[in-house]
Amino acid sequence: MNVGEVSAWAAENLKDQGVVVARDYKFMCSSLGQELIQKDIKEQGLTRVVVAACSPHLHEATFRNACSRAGVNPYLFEMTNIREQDSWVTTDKEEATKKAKALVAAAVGRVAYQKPLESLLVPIDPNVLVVGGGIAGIQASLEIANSGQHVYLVEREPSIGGHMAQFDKTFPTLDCSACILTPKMFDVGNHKNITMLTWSEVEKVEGYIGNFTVTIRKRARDIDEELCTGCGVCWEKCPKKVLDNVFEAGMGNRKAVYVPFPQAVPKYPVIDRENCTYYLKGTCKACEKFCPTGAIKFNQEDQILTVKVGNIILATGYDLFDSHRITQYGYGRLANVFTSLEFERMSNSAGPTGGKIVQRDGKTAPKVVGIVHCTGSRDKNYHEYCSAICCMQSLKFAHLVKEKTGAEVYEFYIDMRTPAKTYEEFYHRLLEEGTHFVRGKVAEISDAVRLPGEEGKLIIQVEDTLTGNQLRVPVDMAILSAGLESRHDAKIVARKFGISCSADSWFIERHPKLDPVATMTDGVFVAGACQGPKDIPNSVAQGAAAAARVLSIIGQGEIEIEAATAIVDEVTCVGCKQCIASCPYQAIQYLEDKGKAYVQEALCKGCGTCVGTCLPKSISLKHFTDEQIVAEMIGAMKVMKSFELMEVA
Amino acid sequence: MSDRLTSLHEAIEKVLPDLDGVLALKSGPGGIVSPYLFSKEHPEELAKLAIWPKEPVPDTLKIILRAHPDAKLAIVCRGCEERGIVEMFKHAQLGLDNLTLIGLQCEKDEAEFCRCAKPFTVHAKTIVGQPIEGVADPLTEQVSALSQPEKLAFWKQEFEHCIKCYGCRNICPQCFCNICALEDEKWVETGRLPMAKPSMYHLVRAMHMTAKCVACRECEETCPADIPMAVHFRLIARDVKEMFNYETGADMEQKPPQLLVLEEGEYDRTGLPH
Amino acid sequence: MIKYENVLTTCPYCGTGCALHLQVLDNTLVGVLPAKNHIISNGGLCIKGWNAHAFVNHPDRLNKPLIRKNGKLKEATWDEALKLVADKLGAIKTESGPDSVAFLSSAKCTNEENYLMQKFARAVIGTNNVDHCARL
Amino acid sequence: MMHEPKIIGFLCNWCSYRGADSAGMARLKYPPNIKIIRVPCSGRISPELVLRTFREGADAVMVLGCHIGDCHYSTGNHRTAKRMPVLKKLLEYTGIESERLYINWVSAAEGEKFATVIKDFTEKISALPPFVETMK
Repeated sequence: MNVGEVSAWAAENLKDQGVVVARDYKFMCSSLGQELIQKDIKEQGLTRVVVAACSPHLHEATFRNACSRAGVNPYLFEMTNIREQDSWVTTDKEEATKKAKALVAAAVGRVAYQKPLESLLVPIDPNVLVVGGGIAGIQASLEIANSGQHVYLVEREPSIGGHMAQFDKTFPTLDCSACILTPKMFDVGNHKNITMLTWSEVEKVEGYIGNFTVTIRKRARDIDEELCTGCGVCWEKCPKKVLDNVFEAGMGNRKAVYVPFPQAVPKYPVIDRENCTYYLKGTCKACEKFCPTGAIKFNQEDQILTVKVGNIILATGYDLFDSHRITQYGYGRLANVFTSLEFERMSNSAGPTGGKIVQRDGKTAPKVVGIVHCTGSRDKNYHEYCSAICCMQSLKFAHLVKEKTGAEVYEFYIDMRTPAKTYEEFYHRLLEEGTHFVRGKVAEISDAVRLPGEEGKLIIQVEDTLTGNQLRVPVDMAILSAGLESRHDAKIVARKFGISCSADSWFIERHPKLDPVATMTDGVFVAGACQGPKDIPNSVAQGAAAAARVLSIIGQGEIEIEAATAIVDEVTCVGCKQCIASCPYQAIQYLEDKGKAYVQEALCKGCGTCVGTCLPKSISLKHFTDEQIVAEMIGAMKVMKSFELMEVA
Repeated sequence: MSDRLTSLHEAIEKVLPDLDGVLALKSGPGGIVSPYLFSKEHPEELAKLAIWPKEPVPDTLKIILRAHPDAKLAIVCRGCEERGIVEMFKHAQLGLDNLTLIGLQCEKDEAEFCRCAKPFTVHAKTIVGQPIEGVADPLTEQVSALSQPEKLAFWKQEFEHCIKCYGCRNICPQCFCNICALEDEKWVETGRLPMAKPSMYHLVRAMHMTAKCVACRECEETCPADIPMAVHFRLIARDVKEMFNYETGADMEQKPPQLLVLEEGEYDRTGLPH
Repeated sequence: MIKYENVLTTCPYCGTGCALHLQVLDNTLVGVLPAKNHIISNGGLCIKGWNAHAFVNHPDRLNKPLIRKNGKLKEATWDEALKLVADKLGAIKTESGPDSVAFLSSAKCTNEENYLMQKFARAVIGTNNVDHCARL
Repeated sequence: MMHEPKIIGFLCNWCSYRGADSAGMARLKYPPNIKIIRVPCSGRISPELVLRTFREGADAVMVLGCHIGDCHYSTGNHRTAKRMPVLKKLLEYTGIESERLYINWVSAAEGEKFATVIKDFTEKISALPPFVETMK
């Protein structure tokens, strides 16, 4: 494109639009370029500035600041994109020049209607809400609490700990998961700056960065936390055994009054009303009778708490892919097909088998074990994404099986992904340990015998893609390395906190590379697997990162919020309430006394959906008013039409 | 006096003593009918009660209620007028607590005049006349069956006759804004006749009628150029029903769909790309 | 007592003679409704008829004659105003002859008013220069 | 009859505008007919804005936003998805080629999709007569 021509054209043809000076300078964003603008503002008394250059996403802030330094309100600056959206995408140089003229005319048309705006400053409440007490939430809470700020940690389950508390060993170091986790859990439970709210859920979030009001439902435990010492007599005496589908992944039992696992924090049990004999039949109360401190309180009521916080960290974790969905893998139908979580519990010495790896009958040790990677991941029928942890987890399983049973182990993988420090070394260790690696996606697991030697076995049907051979591998036990998926209620949670979900319902970060723990909603951060599949080290890193982001905001004391908000013209507003219903942020109120709508500036994010809705156009969006957009459009149209006329002539 | 008029007379007489007024139609000089607020002070005026031609009574109701928000009134309304009142309620333009609806059911010739699909009330507790089934709208079918160029030719010709009297806007029970986009130079070329080519007057108005038009056809009736603009509104209403399951005047709680988030399955019905 | 009624009248703007209702709420004019079963306008109005109520109570409406004195308009009595018009018309007629004056009447006026206008032009001033807005 | 169509694109700031930037960064080529106007959210685009753009002589209008579920403002684009199909229908009922109004979702990462969409759309609109001509 001929930028010089565009500049000269603008000086000549846009004079009547108010253009006083037009310059062509190659490095406008450099400090010299900025000084050039500032000099022109001062010498020529400019009140508006347009820069035609790269994308405003790159340098709008640069030029806004430059204008501001020269005394021109930053909102009186307009940037038009003649690089990414013109010269780089247009083949014909002359056409690109013409397009640039139209874009410059549009920006000049628009800038005349722009109005100075001032950003609003709001104070930051230093308290922080952390949602989810898994390892990411624990890390975030501790970082913040250690800095001296107060944290409300809300956890849905009776204890914090999350998935990590269920695991046996952690890859690749084979540390005992509980051994490294429980000290941190203990710290959280005893921290003077942490209010731990387990068996609780966030009901409602109102407000905006610095000033959230959060309503939390603390479900009735039926336990008086003041009196309970966590001695365990109640669950010893409780006569009702319940299959534990949550912590033990259906591999073991708990009682109707229970703590999910021995190291649970807090130590108080909960009474599971759905299974408690007293709640079902009206009699029993064994726990109450034997409790030495009289801490059992039947028919307790849920408590509704309201807390004020300035920032929120969501660390709500993941759900395990439901392996039942892949019917050809036979989970639930074939006894000796296990999920990864079942295996974790089985391998855990505190688990239902006391750490013995045995078949479903509870006693037979397997001689051959097959581990199926990518169950529900990297599969267009289920989840297209890679669950990130399965390869390493499967390698860990292979090692544990080998170590504990001496069985032959087959790993069926699509690709081996070990991209982190010492992960690849772990893979090599497994290769050396004699694990068989078969590259291929398992087609089917069945008990249908076709060949001799398959009797009583599970047969894993797979194409070895390295040799091109179809294999039938008879095994005693198959472990499905199930993928991670977003929480079943992730969308509801996202809506509650005003953030977005991807198509797979993972929470969306503000920027995938440069802002991985912030969200598009100011003051709401994400950490751990709720943002996408990740392993423990990454979850911990994100927990700490989110805490750092929050602390940096708290440190600022107050924060600037978007100036381009919506505003209602009270004279013309007819009070029809349509904008109120259309606002994604509940930022618009109805003033009963006046019968008019009113925008709460601090809540408004400036999307303008209300403006698109308002029929009399009584509501407008600052910096994106109808006048501004129409002027921009007319600016571009006029130039396009004039070129058309020239061509006809 | 027809049966319906007699019954209506009785129905009004029954409620009149307890109210600040009953809004109905009154026959004036030369038999010309207009809305009138009958009062308990002058029950004899009911002798001049009329039912046809129908008038935009919801609009009149709004005028009265804006000045007297706490008035206890009854209104004689046909199906379309009831829908108009419900939509005004949903747009916070009037309250229903102090309002009694007397539902006047249309007869076949009236329904045919209006090409009305729903010539009956659904919310009114007091009913006058027998509800009848809706009738076909041959004009809407006829226009929608035209080919694309035929449609354009049809509407260009119709719009060419427009004298921009704004009567369609003025008489519409759903046009209650304090200012109007149609009077804004940004959206419509104001103060110029004949209409610009292209002019967006009728299209802007049609968009504003989305999920709002109650199919009373008052606009068509008052149009000095006889532009059948309700055809547009009705075709769109059909789409809004199909895409978002929304019908004006039906459910008091249901909000207009274009304000709300997509419900399960709605996106697939919009015809937008995946 | 709330009083709402419609007063049937004829549109004052042109010679077509559209009927319209003036909407009167508590003795105040609040709007216009077209008259549906009227033989002339058949429920329609033009933009002027639709706004026929707007000038009645408009604060800018002139209620009294104004006479410009020293470049400023000042309120005057009808006698003063009429005398001024009569004097000026007389002077113009004397100075430049009767055909130097033209009379423009309006379709908005009644037949009687229009009759008076042409009679005044012909009999008093002595000119046939009479026209009206409907020819514009 | 082929001509150079005038196209205005309203693009949301967070996804589609960045998608257009991505196309540029990848140096993907597409016709210069489209002039992009940046808005915060596709939900900001009122039907009036689209209609005004047509009145101004545009041959086509594009409204591009974030994919449903990915809206920067959570659900702003839901309103786009409900408003714009109705406007398309209205164009169709009026006999205006409804393809002149184009709605699609382009994410910040979909530079390639953006370039393809613009290429195909410009070609399609070139085959239609100029909008203003059809309205005469």
